[in-house]
Amino acid sequence: MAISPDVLEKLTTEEDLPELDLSWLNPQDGHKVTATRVRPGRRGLTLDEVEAGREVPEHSINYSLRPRDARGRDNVPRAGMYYPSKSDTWSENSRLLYEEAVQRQWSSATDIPWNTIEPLPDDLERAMCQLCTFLTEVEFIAGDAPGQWLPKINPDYYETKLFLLTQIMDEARHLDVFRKRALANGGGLLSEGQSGPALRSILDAKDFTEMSAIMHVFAEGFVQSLFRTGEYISQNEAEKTIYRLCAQDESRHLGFGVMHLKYVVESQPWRREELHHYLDQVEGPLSLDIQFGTSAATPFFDEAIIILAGGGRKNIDVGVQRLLAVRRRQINEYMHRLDVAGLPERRDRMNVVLKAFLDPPAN
Amino acid sequence: MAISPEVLEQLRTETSEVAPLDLSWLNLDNAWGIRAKPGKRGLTLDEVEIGPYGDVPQRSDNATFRPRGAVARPEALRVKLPYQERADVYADNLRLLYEEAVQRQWSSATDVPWETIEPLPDNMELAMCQLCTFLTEVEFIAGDTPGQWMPKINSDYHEVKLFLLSQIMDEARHLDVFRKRALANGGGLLSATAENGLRRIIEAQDFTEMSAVLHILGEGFVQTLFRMGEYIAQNEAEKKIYRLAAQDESRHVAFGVMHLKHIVEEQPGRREELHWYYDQAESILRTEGVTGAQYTTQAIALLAGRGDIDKGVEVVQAILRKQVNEYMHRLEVAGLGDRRDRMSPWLKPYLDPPAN
Amino acid sequence: MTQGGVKTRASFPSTEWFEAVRSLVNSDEQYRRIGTCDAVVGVKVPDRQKYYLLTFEAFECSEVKESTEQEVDNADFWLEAPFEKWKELITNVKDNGKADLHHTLNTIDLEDPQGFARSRDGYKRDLFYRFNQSFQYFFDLSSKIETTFPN
Amino acid sequence: MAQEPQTQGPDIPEDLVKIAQDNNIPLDLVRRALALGFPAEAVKQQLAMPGVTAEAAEQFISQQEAMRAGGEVVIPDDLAEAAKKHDWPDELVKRGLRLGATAEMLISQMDAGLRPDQAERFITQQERLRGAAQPGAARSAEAGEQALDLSWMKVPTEWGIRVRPGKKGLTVGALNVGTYGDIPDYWPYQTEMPRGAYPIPGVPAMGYTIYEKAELWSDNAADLYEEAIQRRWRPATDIPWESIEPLPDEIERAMCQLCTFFCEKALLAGDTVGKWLPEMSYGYHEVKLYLATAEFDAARHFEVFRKRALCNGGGMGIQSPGYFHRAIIDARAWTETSAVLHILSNSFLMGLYQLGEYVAHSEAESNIFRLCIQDTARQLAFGLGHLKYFLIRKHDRREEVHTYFNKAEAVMVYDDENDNVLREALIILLGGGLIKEQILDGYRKLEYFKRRWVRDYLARLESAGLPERRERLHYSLKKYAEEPVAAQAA
Repeated sequence: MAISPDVLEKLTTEEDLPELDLSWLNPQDGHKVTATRVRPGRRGLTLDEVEAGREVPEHSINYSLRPRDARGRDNVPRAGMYYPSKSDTWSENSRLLYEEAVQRQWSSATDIPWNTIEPLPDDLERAMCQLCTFLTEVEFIAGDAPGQWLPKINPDYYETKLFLLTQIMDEARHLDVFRKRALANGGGLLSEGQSGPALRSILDAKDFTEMSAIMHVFAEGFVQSLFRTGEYISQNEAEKTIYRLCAQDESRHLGFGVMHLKYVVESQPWRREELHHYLDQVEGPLSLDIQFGTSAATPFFDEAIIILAGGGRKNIDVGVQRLLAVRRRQINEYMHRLDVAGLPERRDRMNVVLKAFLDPPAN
Repeated sequence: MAISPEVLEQLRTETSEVAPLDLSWLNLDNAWGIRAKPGKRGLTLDEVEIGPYGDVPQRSDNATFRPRGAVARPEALRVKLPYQERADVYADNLRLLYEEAVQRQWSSATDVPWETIEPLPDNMELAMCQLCTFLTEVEFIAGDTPGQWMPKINSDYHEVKLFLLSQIMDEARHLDVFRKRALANGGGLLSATAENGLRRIIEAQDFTEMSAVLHILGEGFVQTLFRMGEYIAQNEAEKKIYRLAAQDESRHVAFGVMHLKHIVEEQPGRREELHWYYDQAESILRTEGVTGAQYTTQAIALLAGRGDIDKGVEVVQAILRKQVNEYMHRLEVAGLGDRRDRMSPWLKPYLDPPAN
Repeated sequence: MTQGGVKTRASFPSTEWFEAVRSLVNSDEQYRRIGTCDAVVGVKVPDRQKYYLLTFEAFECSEVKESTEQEVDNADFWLEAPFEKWKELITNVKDNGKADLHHTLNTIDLEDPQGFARSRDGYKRDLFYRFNQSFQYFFDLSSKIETTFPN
Repeated sequence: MAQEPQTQGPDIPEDLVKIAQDNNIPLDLVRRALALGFPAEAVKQQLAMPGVTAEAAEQFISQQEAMRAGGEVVIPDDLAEAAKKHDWPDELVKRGLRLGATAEMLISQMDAGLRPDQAERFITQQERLRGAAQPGAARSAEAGEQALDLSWMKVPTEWGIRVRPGKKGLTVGALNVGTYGDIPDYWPYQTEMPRGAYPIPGVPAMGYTIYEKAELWSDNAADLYEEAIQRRWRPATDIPWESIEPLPDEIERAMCQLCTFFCEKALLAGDTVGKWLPEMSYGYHEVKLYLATAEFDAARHFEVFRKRALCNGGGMGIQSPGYFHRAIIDARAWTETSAVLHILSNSFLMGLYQLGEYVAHSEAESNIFRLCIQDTARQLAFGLGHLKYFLIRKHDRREEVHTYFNKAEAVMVYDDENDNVLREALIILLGGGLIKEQILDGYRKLEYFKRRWVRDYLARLESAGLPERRERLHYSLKKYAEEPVAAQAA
């Protein structure tokens, strides 16, 4: 089968044929199409495989959408302003995390065994709904924030863009799965959370590394610990699956944040104090702890966890102990991640209210 | 005068019971002892920006509010993603223009002899009101646009910020004076404009693009129009309005020209890119007319012909000729003389042959 | 010949033929994995005056039936080609196990100036693109059927 | 499996038994700890700490028991000394101990610089949580409950709605039941509050700018979201990469040029939608959910075309002129962005993907383009859905929509005229080589396909309620709007 010659000939004649330039077939750099072809590996054809042996520049004065390695043109209008240094936005694991994210997508509609959800006692159902309302809000911010930064990431460091795009997708799925859980069992959304100021500090970030440290390392770290706790206190297989899958996604975001921080600490060591300053802010004046003398999240949130973890409103004591255990885990894991990122001195500089939960360093 | 080490030591130890003082910042010895002296124009920026303070770095990754010459604090938060090259935003006449702007401010409330406005024939009043409506819109954009760019200008190039801030003030005064004129004589605001040309200015994604389109093309044309406005004014008040506004506008044009020159000289690779900005902006003028809208063109014709529309159209043509030639002249000064050949076919007919 | 209750020998065009493909699709795990597909797709073989409606819903093809041209015109979109072209498509699928590079639905669509997929509604016609892999898979599965073509 | 005789108290989990035995802690002590209400997790963690002895544990638990029984709290000497040094009042130290803190922990916090005022805030919070504000008061479960606020349990939102999974699982669209299905024309909340939750005062605004439904809504958003998730694909493993064979130089380069173009388009879409997401308020989460999947599409498209360009010896080509990019970046309203990006730009991208599928040299290429066709079709569907919704509700803004298309079409044409590289690459791909006949053939096919793009673009706009666009089409595109037959007649 083919397009009929009649049809084609009706459209044009030989005289219409434009002059072809074709200079682009022989790039001036002398680069020839070689027979070196990239073959898929065990994980398929991954970015690591196609980028092997290719340089990522340390600096890039690029104001257009030119992808890395493409030849530039001199008449291109500027399209935006991007971070000029690799260190500003790079993370060594972004290709890996991106591929992982593409492989490990899931559907809240069909991958959750919704039928395993049975009616719960009112107090447990309400607590789960309140927790879901809170988490929906958290995911709102986590989805909006990366979007803000995309137009500032240099196309020469496209890996970071790709990673952030997967994060937006992940967060959409999280907010939708928590909304679904809230509505699936006779509950529904409950009270708006009280974490507005804390969430806003993520949107307020004025620098990519600041945003990443606050969102990926601090906030999502806490949320990831929380998801793992959620799995532990789940009442049925559906909830267990939700929390397990969410925690898995969240781990990627965390992984990016930690490795980005590490890259900055290693390649721009003079920024160490600045980085501490960002953490000082979120741990300190911006956290609700200091502002209102309440806990790191919010009373509503705490109470919901207490009831869920205790197994009902009659077991407040157990619930409180478990909440404290969660908090303790959150803080210790946070510190551990900063150790990995190369900021071990944070242990001494940590906000005292968080520090109270910190275990002594492992020797 | 530096503080003696003994005094510092004493302060540190003696006051420690009250609250330990650090005071290390008292010993910053980066540029101690530099004394700026006022000159003929007072203590101007040119007089102050001396010694190390006057060195405007070619590159700066200062993403904080640290002013040029201040000592960096390692823990300072980054607050923006600014231009890192001087050429991207700078011009050599910035300090001068800023000082001039500060000196030559005026008040639309008291510096315009409003009492000289007498009732006009209806068609003349309507025409003036239409022109004023258009100019009010123009000044909206001219005021908003520089504001957009403030956070992207590196703190190390504060002269640019100062200049843009003065421009925002200028445009506020302009929009207010034209609104005042529209309402002062029984007329009022008339028809709004299509605004495509105006939007082209606020759409710029690069500072030089913005400046090339706003300062040189847009304000250049408006400056010519103001000068013609002075000519067609019906009374002393209008004459003064246009005179003062034209004077302000000249500063903005002057910055634009010198910035473009700076770019052409320091980033010669961007010449083609610059032409595209003009290609696009000129093509919008084709559809909207130099005065932004047919209504406004007709209004100018009415005013210029003192009611005789045929005579007025001739004046409008003369304005156009002046606008296009002055525009070309400015581009020549900036080093973009080849624009003469590439100019949009719609503007080109107005172009006089090059002076030899 | 039958296999699991599915007739694996059928003539084209006929309800039996589409019914056979439908059964294959609905018991195919790979088809589910392509994702949900919701569309009412018409089939026109104008020179044989044959018209069919295929209903795709969620993860399955829920119904196939013979229909009138008028009804097919109201489907989301329909696939239209003369009998010989259909024959070429189905034979190619049979010979290769699936459509070769020159007989994919998209390619056939492009080669016909009027399009293979047609609709009175530009929005609904895009369903042909939105679920392209599912439709391609549907026709590719016909390779498992012994298709006969009446003269 | 405990070897000691059972004493009164809760059962000890097996793993805890093991940890206790490993650390030589009598099981009875563990039981007493559990009886005090410490969760097994917490006890486990304590036992696993270095240097824990049976004596220390005994001392700690006895003290806790004494406290629970209303006994006086005794401050150990070393703690008293540290408290004195750091100016912590005795009462505060006792409150800390009552909460279960060990002396070592308190001393280390004092040494770490925790000021008494900070400690007090922290301790007050813990006390509130425990409902143990009254020292030594015997607490019932009710008292503990009273210590909680629990006002969130009583908010008047919907209760009793159970959404059940259907054929497509539990979908976002299915959630819009009861009052949850009321999607207001104007969303009054500037916070993160999800639609259907109960607002509380004091939450700061989040800086959204789009609060009107007509400015962003599309009726198909929720369905497109689920569809996108179900029809997701994985470039690394879903493409038969090994089917790609070496190609003639000019073909490979032309394909790489096309890939470079697609990479830029993907970057553009990702950046642009990313920029708009934080502008959209959360009353309309369906739209934001769908757009998140479009963002993910952008990532995959960039990825898959970069991989195609780099995997067969070719590499990246030349960047595009970028003029048309700007028409999308410069858009200052979401409806303008969506119209230009989703409908105009994507109609032409769709045409190119179809063309790519048509000229595919391998199963891999054929699959890549087909999958991209699907993703792009969803974006088109969203764009059309939004435009339709907008036009029905904003009669007075119809002209404005035309203005956006006027401008964008003009810039697109200009960009196209300036991008001889892309044009030549397409001609080579369509013609199959550089011989004159091939070039002519390629050129003719390109002209042929342009007609189809324009036809589909206009059909789409017509379905969105803008049929008159046919008359107002940019003059350079108009010649393609005629059917080939009509063209022949002309």
